[in-house]
Amino acid sequence: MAIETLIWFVPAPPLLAFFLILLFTNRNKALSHTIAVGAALLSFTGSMIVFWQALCVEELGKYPFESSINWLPVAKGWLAVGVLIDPLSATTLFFVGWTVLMIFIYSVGYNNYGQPAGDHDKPGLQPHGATAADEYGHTHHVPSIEPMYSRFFAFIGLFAFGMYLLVVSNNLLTVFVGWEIMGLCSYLLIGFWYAKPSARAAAIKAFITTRVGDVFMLLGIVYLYSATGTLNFRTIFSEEILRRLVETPAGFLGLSTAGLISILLFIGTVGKSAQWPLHVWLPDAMEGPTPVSAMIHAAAMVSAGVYAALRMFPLLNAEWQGHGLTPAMTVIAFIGAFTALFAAVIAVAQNDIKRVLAYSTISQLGYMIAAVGIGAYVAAAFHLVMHAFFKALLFLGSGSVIHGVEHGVLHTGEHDVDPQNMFNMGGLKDKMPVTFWTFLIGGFALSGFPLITAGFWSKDEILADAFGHGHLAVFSTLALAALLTAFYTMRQITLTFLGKPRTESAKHAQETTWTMTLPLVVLAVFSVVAGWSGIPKHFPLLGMFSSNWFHEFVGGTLLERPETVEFSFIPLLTSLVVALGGLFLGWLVYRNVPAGAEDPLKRPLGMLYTWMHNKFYFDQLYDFLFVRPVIWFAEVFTFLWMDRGLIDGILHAIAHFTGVLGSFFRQGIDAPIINGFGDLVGDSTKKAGQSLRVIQTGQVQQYMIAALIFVFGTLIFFLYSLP
Amino acid sequence: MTPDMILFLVIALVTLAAGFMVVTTPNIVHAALWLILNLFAVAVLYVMLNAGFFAMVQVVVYIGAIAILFIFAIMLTRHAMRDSGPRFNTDWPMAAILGVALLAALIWILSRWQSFMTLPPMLTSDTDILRQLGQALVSPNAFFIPFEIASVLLVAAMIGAIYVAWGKSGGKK
Amino acid sequence: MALLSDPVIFIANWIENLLLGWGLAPLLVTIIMDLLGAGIISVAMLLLVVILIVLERKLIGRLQGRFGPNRVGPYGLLQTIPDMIKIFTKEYITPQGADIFIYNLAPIMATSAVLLLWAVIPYAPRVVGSDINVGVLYLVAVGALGTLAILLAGFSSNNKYALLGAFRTVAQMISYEVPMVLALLVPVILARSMGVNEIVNAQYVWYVILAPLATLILFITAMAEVGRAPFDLLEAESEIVAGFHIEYSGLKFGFFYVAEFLHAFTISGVIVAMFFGGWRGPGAETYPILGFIYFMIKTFLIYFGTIWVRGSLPRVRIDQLLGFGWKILVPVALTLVIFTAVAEKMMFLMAATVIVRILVHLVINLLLVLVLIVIFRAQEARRPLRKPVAEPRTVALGRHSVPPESPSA
Amino acid sequence: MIPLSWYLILAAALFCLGLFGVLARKNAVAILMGIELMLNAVIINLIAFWRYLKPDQVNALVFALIVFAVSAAEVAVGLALVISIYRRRGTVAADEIDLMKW
Repeated sequence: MAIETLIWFVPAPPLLAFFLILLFTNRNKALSHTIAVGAALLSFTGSMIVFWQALCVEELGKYPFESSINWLPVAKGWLAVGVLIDPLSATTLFFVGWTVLMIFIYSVGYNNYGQPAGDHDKPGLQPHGATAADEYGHTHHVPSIEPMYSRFFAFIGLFAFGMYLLVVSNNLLTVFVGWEIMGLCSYLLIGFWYAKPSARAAAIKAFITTRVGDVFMLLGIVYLYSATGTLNFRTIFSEEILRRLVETPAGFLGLSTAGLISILLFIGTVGKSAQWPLHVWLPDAMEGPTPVSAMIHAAAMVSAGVYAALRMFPLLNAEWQGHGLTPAMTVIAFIGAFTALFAAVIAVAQNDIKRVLAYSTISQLGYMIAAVGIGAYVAAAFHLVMHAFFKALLFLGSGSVIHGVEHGVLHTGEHDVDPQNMFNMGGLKDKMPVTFWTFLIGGFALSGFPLITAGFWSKDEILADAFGHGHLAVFSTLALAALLTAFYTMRQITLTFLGKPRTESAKHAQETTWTMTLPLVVLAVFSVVAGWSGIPKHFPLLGMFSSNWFHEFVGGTLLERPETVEFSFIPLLTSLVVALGGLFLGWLVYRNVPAGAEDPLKRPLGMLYTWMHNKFYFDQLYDFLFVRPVIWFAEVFTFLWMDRGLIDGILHAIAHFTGVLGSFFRQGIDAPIINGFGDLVGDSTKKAGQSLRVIQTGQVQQYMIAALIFVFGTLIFFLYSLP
Repeated sequence: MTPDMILFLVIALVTLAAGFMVVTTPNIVHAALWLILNLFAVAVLYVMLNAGFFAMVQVVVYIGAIAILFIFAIMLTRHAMRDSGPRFNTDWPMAAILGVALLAALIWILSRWQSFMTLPPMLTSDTDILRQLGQALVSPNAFFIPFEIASVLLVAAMIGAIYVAWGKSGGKK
Repeated sequence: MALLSDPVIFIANWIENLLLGWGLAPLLVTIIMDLLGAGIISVAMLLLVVILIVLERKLIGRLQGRFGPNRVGPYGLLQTIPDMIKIFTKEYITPQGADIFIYNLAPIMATSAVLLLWAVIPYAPRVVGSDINVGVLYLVAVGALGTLAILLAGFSSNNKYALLGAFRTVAQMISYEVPMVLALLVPVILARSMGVNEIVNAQYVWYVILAPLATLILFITAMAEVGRAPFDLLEAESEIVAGFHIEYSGLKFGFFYVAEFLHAFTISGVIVAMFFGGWRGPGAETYPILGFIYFMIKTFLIYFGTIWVRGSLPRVRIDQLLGFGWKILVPVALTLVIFTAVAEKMMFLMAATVIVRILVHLVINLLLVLVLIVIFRAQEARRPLRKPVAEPRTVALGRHSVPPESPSA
Repeated sequence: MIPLSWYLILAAALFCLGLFGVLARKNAVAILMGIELMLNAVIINLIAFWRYLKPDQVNALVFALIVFAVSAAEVAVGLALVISIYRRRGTVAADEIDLMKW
């Protein structure tokens, strides 16, 4: 099969699985997850083959795999959609394939496959566990299977389809389609337990917030299409189109068309990747099941945002001459850097294990956006991949932890314990070794533990780029963020795994099934070794072994290959210091937190801690700024005044007038004239019939007589007319 | 006034008298008998027209089949026949007037026809008209099709008659 | 000599010349001659019935193992005379509500219908009532008259048994008229003419040899037409008291009586004329008186056959009768007519000799008979045997018969 | 020698008688008889024309034969109808069979 055809088929299986499960196999849980995982496996195989083929091609950036078909007839010619595999999408396909497959497998265990059905589980609520009797007659509280098991797999199947579609597509339109599909799926999956009000709220919040970004992105796409007449990446990124875009001013804030389009598209990315100021939906998205969190934060959506930004990189830095940022890039870099720091600060003060990871995700994405902003294309892509691996690992690990603690909760029966609160954990190192070690690797990677973890290399490259191109503000912000990152990572690890168990549940937590630990191990391996593909050439000692393959490969995507920055010790030392220092501090502060104690940082930070803990009241701010006005607008202005008052008034007036008119027609015209005429015809016909019907006696002989008389008449007439 | 004229007048008288009785006699069985007599007279007329074959056919078909059918029908509907109602319906004068008028009209029209009083040509004895008739009935370039259609009509009539008369209480014959 | 050799023609010519000599118009003479011949024939036939009645009663008696009439005259030969006197002197009973006119018309019609048959049957060379070219059709037509007479009799005598008998008769006659006409068609085809005289003249070889099956069919159907045993359902005493003439008495009954006997004889005559060569016989052309004698002999032989059948066979049921007529006779006769016509036409085209013609027709007939027998066998095999209601028991104690067991013993 | 007119007038009279019967008789069977009379008149006409005008052609005779067949069929069907009407309605009076009236 030609590789292009294969690319076409990569996104197909999850979609097929979605429909199959939803339409046919909804009753059968085993069949459902078999179909889903099988589909994921198919896509995974396809993407691996594609990736391998891509590796085998020299100069893939110049000669990518591309094939397209005419889809929509537009004013002149056709709107073509198609698939494109260049180094960037190949790499993305690689980690998407892995993470998606891992998450699918993980989901089987996470949703308690093979456990009995819950005692009082209802669709739309988390499984509350079931009582099972062992052979000795002792009844245990064991986890119960998810009531909507099949539906879950259907949803993540659709989700995977969206992601694959977005990755392989060669034009903005299909990218946007996949983008929206993922938006829908995130809504469905965050609100998966729809009986929980918080889940419903979170789902709506995520949906609306991302819509804000998507609308702007759609604007950008439309603008781009009207400006260039095409949506195909390679056509857009051709020299003359870019030059034309750069030279034509948009007539808005003195921006050029390229700049305006870039900012519009970037707003879409902000929404998707939960950058400030649209970051608020991501922490609440933790209401969904953990694989969903991993899906959203590691594999799919947020990466999709960054991926889109990277995709449009040639457009973003179209008018960039190497130093001195364009307005668009300034905005991007600023938002990225600020988000990185801001989210890190909030993350320090969170107690929910998944929320911490959520905020860390936001800040890491901030890193990437900032890198894009300063033009560090390869660094951004590198960090994207690495982050995908270790953040997926962390989320799955946290899910495993929560699962273990939930098991403990079920065992001990103390239902007031929140199994996601880190202060209810501790000492899980011995209970759940696999989870611990993998989580440790993930955490170190996140905090950029030197030399061995993947996060170190990617983050170091970003810092080096920032420093090398002299964006010191960005550099310092990112460095501070890195410090905080290391700090809260260590805080999390310490609170969760080290020390003594603070609750009975933590005591009785236990390791989870292989379907959940296997993905952890695999991802852990990746989050260590993947980083070695991007070691800079002139790194001391290690540089000589490295070919910096990643840089060569992904850099080939761009038309002019970005040169690697010359090496300097300052960013290296900085990253070393912040990473190790942050880790040490975190361990120092949280190494022995007694049970029921509050956060040690609370007192020293005081007011600031409260703000941090409450995420700087952004939700309340948005609630005051947007939600309430919108609600007021909807309920009072639109509903009461516009709808009830104005429109209904007009309508009622029209209706009344129509009624009057109709009655006039009825009384004045219809009844007397038309009906009168009709009745006249009818009555006269009836009268005529009554007067004539005496002829029809029903006696055949009289008929014959009549006929004969007539015949005689004619006969006589003709005879007299004869000559 | 040759004897055959006398004979013709006698036969014609019988024919018309029998026909008149057929349409006027109150007893329907007598009407059937008068009909038979009328048919006989007509057969004799055929003989006088040198159409002996048709005389025979007349006797076989009409007296042997049709008259018997009539009598059968009369007997099957006998006590409807027995109730001695008026023999005519209410507007029989109109019918009578019509009949007379039609007769007058026919005679008047015929009288305007030039070959009204033609005399019969001599029959050449060697021509066997019966043989010609038989061959004409079965020769494809003569009356083959009408003959076959007539036979089909007879079969259809038979089946239809049996079907129609086949009430809940058995067939007719 | 001529008188001896051909008396009828001789006398006819004599009387005709005599009348012409009186100066009568030729047409009038013809009319007188015809009337004379008709009267003579009728009287002769009615007298012939006397002989027939005696003959039949004696023969039936013999066939049934008894003497029959044996008191009046030598061998009881004059038995009919007192019968006639008795019948003449009986009272005419007219049932109440009878339709007088028809009631009186019916017997006359019945007899005259039989007598009319003789108008076209040649007794001897050149001796025939009227040599019309559609004689066969005439026979059928007049047969219809007989049917009509019986129907009228049954209807007019205001008696349900009479009506039933009439209905039966008409049904039977109409059913058997069809195969009879078909059987009569065979000699018509063979002789290429419908005139009885031509048919007789054409029989150098008796058609019974060419068409034995047709002869058989005509024989059976003729007996049915006449209504003699085994087809005498119209007077099945056990079912309908005496049939259509139950209300008739005296000479009116005598008319029917005569009509029946004469009809049987007449039909025999027709069969003879159609299939047994009529008056044909050695020397008949030269001495027509011989032809007359031959004709009578043949006719009496056939009549004897009918009597024989009547004496031997039991009466059939009405459904058996109609079923036999419609399901067997009609198809067979139809097939026979078709085969005969085709074969005749073919042999006419290839100008076959007489021998070949005879052989072919024989083969055809035999084949049909064979098929018929096969069909009969098949039906017999299919029909379940009716189990006897009771064991036949000897009522009178014979020498070899066991005494009937008494219920007590 | 009888002129053609006699036959024609006879046929016309017979036809008119039949017509009167058809129009005036109460009994349906009698109506059929009237129709028979009319058909007979027609046949007389046909044969008379054959005899007087075209004695060497058989067309008129063929027509007469077909009229025979038609009349036989007509009587069979007509009487069957009369009988079934009698079965259903117990009458054969033509003026009582008026279900088709208003």
